[in-house]
Amino acid sequence: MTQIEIYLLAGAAMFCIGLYGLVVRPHLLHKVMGLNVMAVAVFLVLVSVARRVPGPTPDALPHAMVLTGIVVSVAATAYSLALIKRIYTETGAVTLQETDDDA
Amino acid sequence: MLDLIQPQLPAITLAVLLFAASAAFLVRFERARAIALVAAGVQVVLVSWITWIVVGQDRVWVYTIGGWGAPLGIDLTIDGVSAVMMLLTAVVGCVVTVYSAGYFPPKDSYRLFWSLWLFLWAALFALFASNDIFNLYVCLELLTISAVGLVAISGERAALFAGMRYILSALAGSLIYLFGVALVYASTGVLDFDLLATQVSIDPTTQAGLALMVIGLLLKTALFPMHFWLPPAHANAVAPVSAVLSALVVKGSFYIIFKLMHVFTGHEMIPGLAELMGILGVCAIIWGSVQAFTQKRLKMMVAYSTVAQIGYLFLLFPLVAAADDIQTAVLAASAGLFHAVSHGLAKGAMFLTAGTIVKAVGSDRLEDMAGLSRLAPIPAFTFAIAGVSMVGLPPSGGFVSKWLYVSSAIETGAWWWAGAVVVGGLLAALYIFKVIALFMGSGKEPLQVGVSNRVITIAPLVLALMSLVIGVFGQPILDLLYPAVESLTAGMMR
Amino acid sequence: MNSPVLWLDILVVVILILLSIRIFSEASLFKSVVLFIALGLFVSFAWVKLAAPDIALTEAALGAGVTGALLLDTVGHLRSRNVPYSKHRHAEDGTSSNA
Amino acid sequence: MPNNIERPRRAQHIVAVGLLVAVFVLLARAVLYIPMHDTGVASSIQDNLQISGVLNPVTAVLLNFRGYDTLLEIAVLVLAIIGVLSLQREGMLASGRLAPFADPALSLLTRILVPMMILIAGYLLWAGEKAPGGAFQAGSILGAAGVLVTLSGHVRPGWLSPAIVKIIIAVGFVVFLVAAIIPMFFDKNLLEYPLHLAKPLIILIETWLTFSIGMILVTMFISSAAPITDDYVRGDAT
Repeated sequence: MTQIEIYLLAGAAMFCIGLYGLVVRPHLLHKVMGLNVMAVAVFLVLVSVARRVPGPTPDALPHAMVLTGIVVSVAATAYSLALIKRIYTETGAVTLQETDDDA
Repeated sequence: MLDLIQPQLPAITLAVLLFAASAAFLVRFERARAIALVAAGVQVVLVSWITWIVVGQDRVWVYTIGGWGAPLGIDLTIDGVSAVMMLLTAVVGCVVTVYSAGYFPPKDSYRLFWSLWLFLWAALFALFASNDIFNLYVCLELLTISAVGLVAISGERAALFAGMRYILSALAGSLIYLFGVALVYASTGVLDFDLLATQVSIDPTTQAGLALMVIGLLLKTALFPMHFWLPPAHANAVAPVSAVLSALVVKGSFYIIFKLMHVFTGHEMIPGLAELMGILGVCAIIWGSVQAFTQKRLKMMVAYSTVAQIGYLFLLFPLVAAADDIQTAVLAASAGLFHAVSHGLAKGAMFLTAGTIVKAVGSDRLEDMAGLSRLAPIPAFTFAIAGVSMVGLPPSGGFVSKWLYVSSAIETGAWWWAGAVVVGGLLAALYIFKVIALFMGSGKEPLQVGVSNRVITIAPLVLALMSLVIGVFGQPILDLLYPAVESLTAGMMR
Repeated sequence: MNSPVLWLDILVVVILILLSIRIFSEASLFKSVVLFIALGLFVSFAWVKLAAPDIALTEAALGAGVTGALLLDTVGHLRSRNVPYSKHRHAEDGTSSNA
Repeated sequence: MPNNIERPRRAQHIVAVGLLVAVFVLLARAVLYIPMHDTGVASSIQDNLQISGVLNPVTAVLLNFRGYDTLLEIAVLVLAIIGVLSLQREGMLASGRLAPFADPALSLLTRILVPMMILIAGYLLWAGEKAPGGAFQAGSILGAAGVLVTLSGHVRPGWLSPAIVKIIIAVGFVVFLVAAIIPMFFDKNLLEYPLHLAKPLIILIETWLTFSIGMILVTMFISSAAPITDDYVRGDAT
């Protein structure tokens, strides 16, 4: 197994773990962290792919994609957390299970 | 002067929206509203110009940003189909902007609506123009955050929860899509659609990449059974936002799926994918219609109707895959794309007029709206016209797309898809006529209707009439678009 | 194959996976967030191993730093009794996180 | 600790884990089939680095070759902060609930740290052209300095008027957008910097972006949703 394959597999595993946090854990904060772990997993795959280039300098395009992705995911996380805080302030809820009143 | 502007049109159109969005962020409500109205007018002019060039001269407009060109840089590519989607966005967007100007009280609490809405518009334009799968990821995120921001802007309890559900699903969809992009880049080394078309080979990495991209997008476009986030988000948002989400935003991710299936010859890359999407589409039609029929709130009903109508879009894929010749395939693809446009107009009208009705009646409950047609005839009439297109009665746009679907299903011998279209139409008739009958009837207690202003009464009617007009002029529109659809469909055939 | 460098990679990856599992199996929200920040720092190590120092810097600053701080702030918010700001000021310990 | 979160029922939990393991197997198969030879555009980036205006290939991709992605990415960041602001009640901009700690140690630390942080931010910005670093790293350090200054009570949360805060938030994006359309006046495409202008334009964009990113981060911290008026004393929130 090569170095690249190790990180690729780690990316695949962490994507599923993040998905677990998003889908199974009810607390909104866990869900947001799940999304962030999924994002890190995808970034691992991208950076591993960049490392295939022989020589000391990896492919810069996946690196740029990851840097863009990090900023986008920080922005999305910041908004999600603001929404969580607002929901808590308005209703005291920290999960989505307390919402069944819109029928 | 025009010669100087014309080559730069795509960039100018996008820049106008982005500048307007930034400016609207910095100023007070009235100014922001004025900026949005001006930007909306300018958009209609610029996008009509683009459409005229692309469709009229039958060319694919490739705009190389930064002058690099793919694979190093990013290209914008506007063909007939994306031009039509842009024009739909501009028309619905313009009406929504005018409607919003009359809908929101001039209070600063809704000041940021204008900026978020202009960013959303910019995201849609960028999405329809983009020809690069990673750039599309950024466009999708721009679209998601502006859409969720708009859902939550009212600050009401249900809207906040709906926004939360929406952002979690949409971000998950984006990340699944991005994983797919990573795999596709790993196996092909390119991100540009046109280069991908020449580079793809069938191997496990590319297959998984395409599958992930499609799954992520299906989640974002809310195809059954991944529609769970849509009804609360679309129903609990303020009316102009509901209209934009249902009429335009879900079409964005559908459009990307359409392009992906073309570029990757999707049904060969993943056998059964086209049929699976068709079956899910049928499930969406039935489930969405049944749910719409049982709803007690008007906007919830309209939102479930969107779930059903999204299903029709996905009948396109199995029908194109099953087509023996290019004419039949184009027929099926035109059906889907025509449906995207006619549903965009009709659903936009329906949600806007629902907002007008809710505002007039002071309640979203259907039982409170009995007898509406006497006291607020225009909104009730608008709802009926939009409903006609939703059901698919002639001469509406909905009729044309269903007619095309049925014809192509019969041509290909896959008549059961035609059955799904007909059943869907009947189900739609049930829930639409239930509401219309309610409007025509009389309620337990006399209805109190607060008179609302003329803008929010007339604007939805304009959209509803457009959904009829495109039905009347269906054939010329289809003839005009034939070459563009043909070149996009060729890749999806067996 | 079994060079020490590769063992280091395996170690990093195992820590990353165990940390991510712990984040979601942890009962205490605060501990989850701390583990998440730790994950961000260890990922930076992985970036360095993969010859991506620019990403390591950004990840440490934004991924672990900003996201982590925002998460901690949210945990603090969700734990606070949500008294209005005016009353908050009079309490000795308004926003500090109490682990 | 919030204890109203029920652990998911055991059977459902096992099904979910089983499904995720299946997903993992599929993903693992997909990543292990990735060809191990270089398929990307690395060589093309190296070839064009000379005319990109910067020496660091990643910066060249971010700000020149694929500057359009970055432009939209900044739009996402600005949009997120607009979203955060839209979630607040009226007049909360830059006067959030953040209660300053009147802690002398923190105050002293701030006096020492903040000037250093500003220096580091300046260095990162300057170094970004040829080494790792750039507007985002510099901006996040500037943002951290801003949060520290506010937390330690050296600066009242509302000392900058909301209008100025908003202008600083937007200025990076607007400067980028203006720089992007400048080439269009010289018969070039969007973001098609002329060779001699590429470097100064990129430095101009990065500098303004640094301030905007710093301000965006500070605003994200100090503008939390305002607590509502009545006391919410919840059993699960202690």
